[in-house]
Parts: sequence; C-alpha cells; structure tokens
Amino acid sequence: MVSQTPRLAVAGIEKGFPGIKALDGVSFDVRPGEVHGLLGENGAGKSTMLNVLSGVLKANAGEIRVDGQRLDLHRPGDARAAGIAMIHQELQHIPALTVAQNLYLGRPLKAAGGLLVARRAQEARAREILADLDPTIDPARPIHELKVAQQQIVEIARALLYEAKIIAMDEPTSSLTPSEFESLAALIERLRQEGVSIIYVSHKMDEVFRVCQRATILRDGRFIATVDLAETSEAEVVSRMVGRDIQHERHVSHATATPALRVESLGDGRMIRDASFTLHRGEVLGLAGLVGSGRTELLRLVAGIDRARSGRIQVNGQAHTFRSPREAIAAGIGLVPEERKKDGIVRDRSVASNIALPSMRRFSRMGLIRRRVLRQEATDLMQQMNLRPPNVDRAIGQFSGGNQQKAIIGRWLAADVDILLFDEPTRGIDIGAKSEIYDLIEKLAAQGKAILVVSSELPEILRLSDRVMVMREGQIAATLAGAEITEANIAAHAIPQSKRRGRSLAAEPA
Amino acid sequence: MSSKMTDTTDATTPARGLRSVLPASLSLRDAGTLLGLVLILIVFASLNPVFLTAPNLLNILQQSSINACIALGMTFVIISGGIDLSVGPTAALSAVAGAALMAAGVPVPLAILAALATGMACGLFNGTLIAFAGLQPFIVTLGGLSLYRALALIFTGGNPIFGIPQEFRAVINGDVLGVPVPVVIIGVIAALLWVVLNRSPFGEYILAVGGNQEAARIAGVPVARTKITVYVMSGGLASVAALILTGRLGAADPTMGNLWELDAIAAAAIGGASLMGGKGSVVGTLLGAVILGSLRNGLTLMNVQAFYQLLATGIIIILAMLIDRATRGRG
Amino acid sequence: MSSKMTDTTDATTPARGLRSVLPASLSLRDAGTLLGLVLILIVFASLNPVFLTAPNLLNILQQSSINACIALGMTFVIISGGIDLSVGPTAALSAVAGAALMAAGVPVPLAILAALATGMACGLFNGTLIAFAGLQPFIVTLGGLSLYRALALIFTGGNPIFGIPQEFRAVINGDVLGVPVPVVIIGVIAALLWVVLNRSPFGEYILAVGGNQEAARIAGVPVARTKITVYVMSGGLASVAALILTGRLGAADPTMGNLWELDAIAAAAIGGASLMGGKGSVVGTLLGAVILGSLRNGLTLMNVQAFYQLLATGIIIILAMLIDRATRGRG
Amino acid sequence: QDLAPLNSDEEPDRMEWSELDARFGELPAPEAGTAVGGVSKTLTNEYWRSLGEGYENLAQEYDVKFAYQAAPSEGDQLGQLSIAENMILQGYDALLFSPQTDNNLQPALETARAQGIPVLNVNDAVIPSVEHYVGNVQRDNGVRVAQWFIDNTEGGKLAVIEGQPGVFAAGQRTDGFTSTIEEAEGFEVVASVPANWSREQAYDAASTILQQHPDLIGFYANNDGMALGVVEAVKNAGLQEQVAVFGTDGISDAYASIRAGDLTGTVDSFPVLTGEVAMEVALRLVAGQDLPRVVATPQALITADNIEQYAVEDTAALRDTLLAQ
Ligand SMILES: Nc1ncnc2c1ncn2[C@@H]1O[C@H](COP(=O)(O)OP(=O)(O)OP(=O)(O)O)[C@@H](O)[C@H]1O
Ligand SMILES: Nc1ncnc2c1ncn2[C@@H]1O[C@H](COP(=O)(O)OP(=O)(O)OP(=O)(O)O)[C@@H](O)[C@H]1O
Ligand SMILES: [Mg+2]
Ligand SMILES: [Mg+2]
Repeated sequence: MVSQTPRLAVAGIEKGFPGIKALDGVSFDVRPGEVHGLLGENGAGKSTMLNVLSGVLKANAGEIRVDGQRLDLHRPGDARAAGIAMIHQELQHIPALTVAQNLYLGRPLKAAGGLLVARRAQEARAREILADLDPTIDPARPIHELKVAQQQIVEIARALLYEAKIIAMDEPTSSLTPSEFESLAALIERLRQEGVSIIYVSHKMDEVFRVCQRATILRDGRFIATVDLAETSEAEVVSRMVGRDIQHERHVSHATATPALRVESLGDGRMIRDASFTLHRGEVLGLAGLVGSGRTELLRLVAGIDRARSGRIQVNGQAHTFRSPREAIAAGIGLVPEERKKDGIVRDRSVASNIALPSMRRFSRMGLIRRRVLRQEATDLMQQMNLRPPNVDRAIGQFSGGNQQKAIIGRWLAADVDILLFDEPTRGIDIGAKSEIYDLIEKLAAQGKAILVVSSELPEILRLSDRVMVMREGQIAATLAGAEITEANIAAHAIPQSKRRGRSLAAEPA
Repeated sequence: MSSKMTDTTDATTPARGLRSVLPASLSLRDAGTLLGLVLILIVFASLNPVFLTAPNLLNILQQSSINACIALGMTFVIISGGIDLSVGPTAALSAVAGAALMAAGVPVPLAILAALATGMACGLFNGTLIAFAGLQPFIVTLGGLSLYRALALIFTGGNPIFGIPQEFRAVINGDVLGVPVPVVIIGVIAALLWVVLNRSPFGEYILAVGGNQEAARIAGVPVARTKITVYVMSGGLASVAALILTGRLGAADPTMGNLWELDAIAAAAIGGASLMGGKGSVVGTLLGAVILGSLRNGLTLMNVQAFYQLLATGIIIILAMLIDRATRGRG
Repeated sequence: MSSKMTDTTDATTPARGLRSVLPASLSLRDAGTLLGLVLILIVFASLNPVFLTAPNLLNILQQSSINACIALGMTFVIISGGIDLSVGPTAALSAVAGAALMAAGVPVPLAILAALATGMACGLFNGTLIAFAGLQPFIVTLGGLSLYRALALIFTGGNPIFGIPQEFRAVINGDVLGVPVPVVIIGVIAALLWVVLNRSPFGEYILAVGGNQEAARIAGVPVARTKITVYVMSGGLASVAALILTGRLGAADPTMGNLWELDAIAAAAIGGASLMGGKGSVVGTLLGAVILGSLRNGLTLMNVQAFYQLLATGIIIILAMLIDRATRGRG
Repeated sequence: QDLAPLNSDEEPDRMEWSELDARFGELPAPEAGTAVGGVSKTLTNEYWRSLGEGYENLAQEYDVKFAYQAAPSEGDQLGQLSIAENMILQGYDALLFSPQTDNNLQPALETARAQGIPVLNVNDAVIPSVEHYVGNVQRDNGVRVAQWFIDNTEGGKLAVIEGQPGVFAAGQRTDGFTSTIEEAEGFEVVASVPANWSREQAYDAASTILQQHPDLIGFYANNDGMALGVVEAVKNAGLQEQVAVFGTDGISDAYASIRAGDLTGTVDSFPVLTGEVAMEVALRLVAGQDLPRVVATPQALITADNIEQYAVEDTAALRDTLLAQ
C-alpha cells in the first residue's frame, strides 16, 4: 500500500485570478480505487482545483501526475485522453440537443464512414448507461425538457461514458434527492471496486463520510490537511475547514398569529392546482416534496414571476394580482431563486449593483444613485454575511456560488421585504455559510419577517421550520406542525398515491 | 419512481402527438413558417391571377434562389452564435475573380473553383479573426463588408466584367425537367446542408457552440474550428450565389450584393433562426427566402409604387415575425 | 487572516495603481480606445500638416457629431442587449416632419418638439414590439428600416423640404466660444447620458437587462419599460441628429440617414460595446465616433481615392478591434 | 445676394456649352499653381469616373492641380459632405460638386462661398442656391426615350425600371418618360417599379413584369446597369424581338450591348465631355469671367442607327459631331 504509485498526484498547484489567489500550492494524491473527498468552504478553491485537473483552467505552477506520468494539459481533450473525466458544478449542456447528443458531445459515435452521427447507436448506448442511474430519462429527448435533477444525472452519465480512470465530481448531488443520492452512492461504490478513482466535492458531510475514504481539506486556496475519514470525526473535519467550531443550534420559533401572506386556491393551469396556505409574520414555513413536485412553480407564482391562472394572494390583508415580480416586490415579497446563475445574478455587475437592483429608489436621491451610501450599506450587509473576498465592487460572477448566494439574500435584506421565499437556499453552500444562513433566516423571523423555505434536504427543513407543508404532484398534500414534523411523516406525504399503491402491490409478493 | 415515469410521459404527450402528424423533417417551428408562406400566397393569389401560375411560381423560386443560398450560409453562422455582414462583398469579390478568369479564357471549371476559393478565403479571414482573435462577429464582418467591396472595386476599377462564356451561361440559364438550374442547385445544397446540420457531428458542434460555447469547449468540441468552418461555408455559399448571378446576368459587377446581408438575415430570422445563436433550421430559412421572394414578386406584379413597396416590405417583415411568434408560443 | 488580506491587496495593486492615475470616469477600456485615437491622430499628423490644425480638429468633431449622436443612442440599445437598425429612416422621418412644420410657419420650438416626438414614436413602436411581443430587435428594426423610410418618402413625395427658417439654421451653424453648436449639443447630451448610465437607477437597469434579463426581471427590474425606453431614446437621439443636420443642410431630405446604423454600430463597438449586451460606455462610443471621423478626414486630406478609403475603413475597423482586444486582455 | 432656387431645366440665365468660346473667348491660361477639387457622387458607377476623366483631361492640358474624390458609396450623404468640407480646408481655387442629394452639400457650399471659392454644381442633383451649374437636363433623358417609342412604334404596353426611391435623378427620369408617353395616343405604362440601381433586382423585376405582360413592347431603365439586367431577362424570356430596352448614361457596356444588338438604346449625356466643359467653366470662373448661371451640356439618344457617330474615343471629334447638329 505504501509503495503503491498514486493514481493521481497533485503537487504545488497555484492558480490566480485577477485580484485573488484561488489555489496556493495545493498538493494531494488519490489512490487507485479510492473515493477522495475535496472539502472546503465556498471559495476555498475546490472547483478551481478540479478545473485545473480537467484542463479547463491552466495552472500557474505545479504539476499533475497520473500513474506517475507527468500530465501536460493544453485543452479539455488532453485530460480526457489521460483518463480524467469531470462532472461540473454548473450544468454544462447544450439545450437544443438531445440527451444522447449531449452525452456524446465532442466525440460522437460515427456512422457512414465518420460523416454522420450514429444517432441510434448513441441512443442505445446512452440508454444502457442511464439504466443504472435513472431509467426514466429518454435519451432521444431534448435535454432542456428534463428536470434539473435529471440533467444532473446526464452529467454524471457523461463521465461514465469515457471509462475514465479518474472521475472528478463537483457537487454532483446538489440537486438530487436522497433516494437519487443512494443510487449514486451505489454507482460510486461499483466504480470504486472496478478500480476507478473518484474525487468527490460536496458540502454535505454525511455524504462525504458515506462515500469517501480520505479527504483533502482546502482553506482559502491553501492545502490544510489530508485526513483518513475513518479516523476523523465530522466535527473535526468541519472545524479544520472553517477554522473554527460550528455549533448546531436547535430550532427556535418566532411565529406570531398575524397572517402576512394568505394564498387561496392558487393554480397555474398546468402543474399547480388549488394551493392554499397562510404564512404568518415571524414564521418559517418549510415546503418539502419530491423533486418535480412543483415547489419551485408555486414559489414563482407567489413571487409574480409566472402568472397565476386562478386563486388569490393576500399580503398583509390586501388582495393582489401580480403581473410581474416587480409588483410582488412592491407588495413586500422577495424570492431567492433556485438557479442562481440563470435567475439570480447579473454576472458582470458588481455585488453592490446586484444587491441594489430591487431597491433602486431607496438608494437614489433626485434620480441619481447615492453610490457611497450604497457601497457602505452593501459592505455592511456583506460583512455580516461574511462575503469572501469582502469586496462589493467585484463583479458577482467572480465569486464562488456560496458567496453569490449571500449577495442574493443580501439583496432582499436591502430591499427590506416582509416576506422572503427561499428556493433551496443552501444548495451548493458550505457548512459554515449554511449555519450562517440558518442563523440569518432565524434572525429575520425574529424581526417579524415571514419566511417560506423550499428544501430537498429534510434536516434543513427540520432545523428551520415552525410548520412544514408537503407538496405532491402540484398540490399541497399536508401541513404539519409541532410533533407531526418528522422525516418519516414528511416522506409519507411526499410520495404520490399511485406510487404508494404501486409499491405496495409490488412489495406484497416479496 | 414509476409515478415519475407516468408523469413525464403525460407531460410530453401533446407535443409528441402533434409532432407525429408532421413529416419528421418538418419541425413545429417550420410548420409555422410554412403557414405564413401559405397565407402570403393566398393573399397575392386572390389579388392577382398571374401570381399562382406555374411559370410565376418557378419565377419566384428562381428569384429567391440567390437569397436562399446566401441565407443558408447565414443560418449556419447565426446558429453558431455569429453573424456575417460581409456576404454581399464576398459574393462580389468572388464573382469578379471568377469572371475575370473566365473572360481571360481559363477553363470554366477552374474559374469556378477559383471563385469558390475566393469566397471561402474571405470566410476564412472572418472566421480566423472571430475564432482566434476573439473579435465580435458583427464588427469583423462589418470590416469585411468594406474590405472585400474595396478589393472588388480596386480589382476591376469599378467596371463590371463581361465576356462570360456562353457554355457557362447556358448551364445556369437552363433547366432540369422544367425546373430552373439555380433552383436545382440550391435544392441540392439545401438537402446537403440539412444532413450536415441534423445528422453530422459538425452540425452538433455548430448547435453546441451557438447554444453554450463554454459547455461545448469543456466537452471537447473544437470550438475555433467549428466557428471558422461556418464562416468559410458562408463565404463559399456567397460564391455559389455570385456564380449563379454572374451566369444569369452575363456579367460580374463589383457592386454586386449590396444589402444582401439584410435580406439573408431576414430570411433566416423569419425561418426561425435566433440571433442569440443555437437555433435555426435549413427548411425554415428556405421558406423565409421564398416568403421574401413572393412578397417582392407579388408587389411587382401588382405594380405597387416604389414607396409603397418599401412600406409593404417593412410591414410584412414585422407581420411575419408576429405570426411566427404567435404560432411558436404554443409549439 | 492577515496574510490573506495582504495577498488580496497585493494582487489588486497594479490594476488599482493604473486606475488611480486615470480620471475616475475613464475606465481602463476607454483608455484603450483613447490610445487608439491618439495613434491615429499621430499617424495622420505626421503625414499631413493640415490635419493637426485647430480648424481641422474642430472640423473633425463637427463631422463626427451626427454619428456620435446616433451612436450614443445605439450604445444604450446595445447595452440593453438589442440593436437599432432603423436609426437612419427614423432620422429622416422626424427631419421631414419637423421641416414641414417649420416650412409651414409653425414656431421653431414647436416644430422641434414635433420632430423629437416623431423620432421617439418610431422608437416606441420598435420598443413595444420588442418588449411586449418579444420579437428579435434585429428583425423589428430591420422592418422599421423599410417602414419609416417609406413613410418619409410618401409624406414628402420623395422631395426634400426646403424653407427651413433662417433663425433655426443660424443657431445650428453658430458656435459657442469657437466650438460649433452641434459639437456643444452632443457634448451636453453625452454628459447627461454618462450620468444616466453610470449614476442613475435606469442605467443600472439597462446594464442588468442586457447582462441577464431573467435575473433582472426577478430582481424587480421593469424589463419591458427599460427596453422600450432605450429604443425611445435611440429614436429621440436620431431626431436630434436629424434636426442638427436639417439645420446645417437647410433642408430635410426623406433619404437622410442612409447607412447611419452601420457607422453608429461601428462607433459603439470600437468604443467597447458588446453586441451580446450588458457592456458599453458613453466615453468609449464618443471616442469611437471621433476615430471614424478622423479616419475619414485624414484619408480625404491625403487625397486617398474612394476605393482605397473603403479599404482603409475596413482595415481600421478590424485593427481597432484587434488593438482593443489586445489592451483589454490585460485590463 | 439672394438667388432664386435653381431649377436647372428652366433657368433663364443659361447658355449652351457650345457657345462658350464664341461668347467669352478662348479659355485664358490659368495662373500657375491653380488647384481645383472635384467631389463626385460615387466611383462605383462608370458615369462618374468618366466625368472625372473629363475633368482630368482639361486639368492636364492647362497644367492645373486637380484632386477628385467621391463618397465611399452611393447614398452616403454625410460621407460626401465630410469629404467636401475636408477639401475646402485644403485651399482649392474652385470646387466641382456632384451632390448625392439637392441639399447634402449645402454647408460645404456655404463655407466655400464665405471663403470666396467658386463652386460649380455638376450634374445630377441640383443645389437650389448654387450660383453655377453645368450639366444636362435629367428629365430630358426620359423624354427622349419616350419620344423614340412615339416615333418608332404603334403604341403598346411599356414598363419603367426605376432607380433608388427618392433619388433625384431617378424621379426626374421616370417622370420625364411617363408624362411624355402618357400624352401620346395608344401607350400605357403598365409597371413602374424600383430596382435600386441594381442589375440583379432589375433582372428580377423585368422577369416578373414579363410574366404578367407578355405583350410588353418596351422597358425604360433609369440607368444602364439596370437596363443591361433587363436585357438579360428579356433574352431569357425569348422576347428580344418584341421588347425594346433603353437605358440612361451611355456607359461603355451599354455601347457594347447596343452594338451586339441586345440593348435598343441609351441616352448618353457624354460624361467625359461634360467633365471637360465643367472644368473649363470652373477655370473661367477662377479667371473672373461672369458666366450665365447654367451651362447646358449635350445629351443624345444612342441607338444602333447612330452609334458609330457617337462612339468616338476622342472628345474633340465628339465635340465636332455634336456641334454639327
Ligand atoms: N473566473 C474567475 N475569475 C475570478 N475569480 C474566480 C473565478 N473563478 C473562481 N474565482 C475565485 O476563486 C476562488 C475559488 O473559487 P472556486 O469556485 O474554486 O471555489 P469553490 O471551493 O468551488 O467554492 P464553492 O463551494 O462555492 O463552489 C473564489 O474566491 C472565486 O471568487
Ligand atoms: N428546464 C425545464 N424545462 C421544462 N420543464 C421544466 C424545467 N424545469 C422544471 N420543469 C418542470 O417543472 C416541474 C417541476 O420542476 P422542479 O424539478 O424544479 O420542481 P420542484 O418541486 O421545485 O423541485 P426542486 O425545487 O427540488 O427542483 C417538473 O415536473 C418539470 O416538468
Ligand atoms: Mg465550486
Ligand atoms: Mg425546484
């Protein structure tokens, strides 16, 4: 074991971006058949490390060896040729192409002497590979018709296609449900046994401890340690990641009896039917459900992004029909969207500008923006939220996902809305920032804000919620309060009726 | 799990149902364009008896063929996320190059090759600046618009080149089973391009580069090569159009191709190409070119006065896009 | 922690250092454009003694002012992610509307307002179709290009309108402390627009809409209103250009503004606007317009023949973008 | 001095080009170092290059420094204005303007006037306030072709292929043709459509018109380039025996086509000769002569019948031919 050449050896990697050193002498190695965690807070440099590995970014210094062989990376194809495949944090696909075409993009199976794409063959192979992951995905469908989770699965399948020796996974489960994680974990185990090495990036400690043998911890671009997970506790890992201890606080309720938002029989004519609920001031209402159950859609209706076809919305006792998000914002509703890059940020603008967008009136006087006031307030806000690097003049696109999320939340704090809708608020967010965001949500509730949180992570729902609504197939299936809020209870309501029947029938003979 | 399956199937059924009614090669979007064309045909046919006669319909196809040829190249460029404003001058330059050789007695096939090479060289120049220097396509080809026109004018001193061999002209002005040769040429090219776009790896690359360039790069798509190739194709197709026109007119004019880029972009856009890239269709572009051709033909037949022709053109372009939008909204 | 702080500061120092030397309003990108202009000025000055004289420099500014005016509007449209091909015909339509009123004896200020209203109405039409019907800007304004030209021609019967009051002409042809009035007007407008883009909420909205429309919408940006406003601005600025030109020419021609859109786009692009939206600068566009004006002026002074002027224009546009690219790469 | 807006066709203060020597004596030798600048509409059309050739001929003969510039493209009104203004800065003794429109060179004219530089408007669009104009009568182009049809045919259907909508020359030529022909018996203009000076669009328009009116007897095109496109369309339709095609300008390709029996005729306005006359007038103005406001230059309908008479390289011989009429 000791004398064994590592499958992958990374030594002294440095990578700088304008104004920041994202990687500063990172070294670690990965053994054959090992699942190796790469851990760190948002912005620690995990994605950058993987991008260097896969040839997407060029390192400023350092070397990479695969099976002892020095690797020269000039273009993405080079890493792949050396047996490295990567699953990117941001979904990387071409909307107009089918699932199979996306899988084989860049190296299609060819027919007619290489002139044409062998579509049938591609689709057949794709079906085989997808069978292990999610057999419901039709390889002939355009990828943009799939749900986000399914798109993520296609991304994973693409790495399998290359029969790589090393697969780097950058937060592969950020949009997967627990059950989908289970299939992934099984798959990883199988690959591992076949001798494939896997680098696994995740903010979810339980997953990391489930699938990884060892882990390398990065902080601010620097190598901190490589630890054997069997001999380390979660708390220890986290404290080395964050550089301090994280206390797990228990849920405290600030709920009042004053309704802030009352939704009655809301529907969009497609997916959402007859949704009714009341959200009180100071309350945190969890919204659980399976992926695809329509939680995002419901939030979009309430936030005025999509037009409701039926139903009523009352804010602080006043009826509204939102024709645009602007109207919803004016009524005091703000949404932290699920797809940050697409629906959240304006890449090239500064953090301050992104924060100020809904509150322009407040930040301007006589038609002009008070830049100094804006910068000061944005800086204060972001300091509280521990933005890294703490520079609100930088373009938001240059921040890590977690830090972008802080800015988007900051946007609504600056706008001082009464009702906050969070769609997967901690997706892709590190454990330190996560507890910061939880504290923040609690603090907002304490200030009397009404909060609706959609999350696919049950622990998160349990940690935050005063009450929990469960969505099923576009309808609110149950509202749980107090002692009813248990993982089992939520799961029971989340599973569609047809499926329960189907399962019980199938289960009985066995 | 099984319920999810049911769910998914349910959601896609209506679209699939409709799709299965149409021929496989005709997308829903193209059907919308076709509808627009049919509407225009009906309007003109009811206004003028000559319009819907076979000779006039062939006439329309013939008159649309030049624009269709340019627009097909433009479609590929647009799908890749670019634009080519230099098609007119590229056509002019390759026309005068080819014509000068023909007039000098060089064998016709050789002259044709030279003309094609000229057009492709212009495209190569555009494509290289765009792919390697990373310049904006709009500006590079705006520069090319001046550059190639200037070269054509300087080369000829501003005079058209006559003396196109009769054998060449006879071929271009001939017909195949009653269909004018230019229409046949464009038909064949369009069929080839359809295969390239929809069935070849290169077609996928174009869609990928236009749809999400970064993702394409990461997936190992040869982004630069793909971009350069679409501009070379556009240049080559401009040469084809130039040669057809030279054959028809019996002369190669260095001022050839004025404003062709706008007609071509209009045809591609009416046919469903999105200037944001990643979207576009060969069939749609052909239909778009025929819509514009029918429009011009119909207005001329009805002897609409010059100013009102301009008016009608503007209105129809906007109407076509509105109709398109309305039909697409559901598709 | 402290080491990290040092790190960050260290890395940002060079950029900060450079930036602190420049006036706050001049971005690094604009400095690149300025450098390009200076290079061109040096070349021409060394080739021709007249070039760098005060009257000729004023001449260049005066000649660039129309294009600068149009290009400023275009810059806002481009930043918002659109394009306006209809600026020339918009100018023509508002010129003939204003001139007809002036010639009919309507008080000059009223006629000016009417001209501005006409241009803004054209912009409103474009903007509405783009923002509400969701049509592609390129195509809508391509339609507008035909439509407004046709309206101007029909309105005037194709004839220019003379009889512009002397008082109006005198103002436009006058000067303020030796600086021609058109230059002063554009200067004032540019200063206002700089404030709008860089200091007003609307400026943030434009940048956000051009940068990521969906995110902007969700963040409460009035997307439709923002888009419509930029087209109305572009139309209004086209009217301003039209009025200046009408004053200078003493007549309003329905064919005014031919090809203005290309010059304006070129100026904006040289000045750093990205046709993908979300990027662009008022100062850059002004510099871009002056670069194009200097180029034309210098080539004429050196008596370069028309075809070669065209050649030089093409080459310079591409060179400017290459230089820009090279300087920006580091910025 | 307030001049009445010029109408070059009707201005009473006019003279024929042929009378210059007789009325004002031989052209006095210009002072050494005299420089004249010409600003033309475009060089992409042979007509304007020939005009420049005429300017150059005389400039060389009299050892005058001469620069000839043109807008980069037809319709680039502002570009032409800039060029004209830039030329004024260079200190020419006289300027020859062929403006894109009636007014786009107005500011340059005013600046030149303020500096005491004589400006000559040569052909095509007419600047209303110009003091000197040399050129032919645009309307007359169309009139002459119409007259040919009236004289040589029994009547029938005719079509006009127009230049760019809104351009002065296009409007005048079309109007001359149409109004003359409509006064005659038995003629009908069945189509009058624009082809924007483009050979290709003229071809398309002509083929479409022939679909609708296979019994057409003739086309009048606003310039020769379009006429040559029409000729091809007529040939393609196999109607060359029945359909007469006329152009305007008299470019060399039109002559060649007439000789080949394709084009029926063109109205030649003799650009080289016009250029020479214009330069002569300019030099006379520089010399201080007081000439009439308009100097008219010749024009002739060229057909196969008289082509050899006019197809001469040497403008002296052409002068003789024209003077003989
Ligand atoms: N293209 C870029 N330009 C400038 N800075 C960048 C760029 N990409 C990343 N960075 C910076 O590099 C640092 C490391 O980013 P990276 O994306 O690697 O973090 P991460 O560990 O993957 O974080 P997360 O857990 O949030 O995904 C961050 O500070 C980020 O702001
Ligand atoms: N990109 C897309 N294109 C088309 N339809 C989509 C897309 N994304 C989602 N949908 C549709 O919306 C429905 C719900 O999507 P989504 O998966 O976002 O649900 P959700 O309940 O919000 O789950 P989660 O928030 O956990 O992702 C899906 O059933 C799917 O049909
Ligand atoms: Mg990351
Ligand atoms: Mg969702």
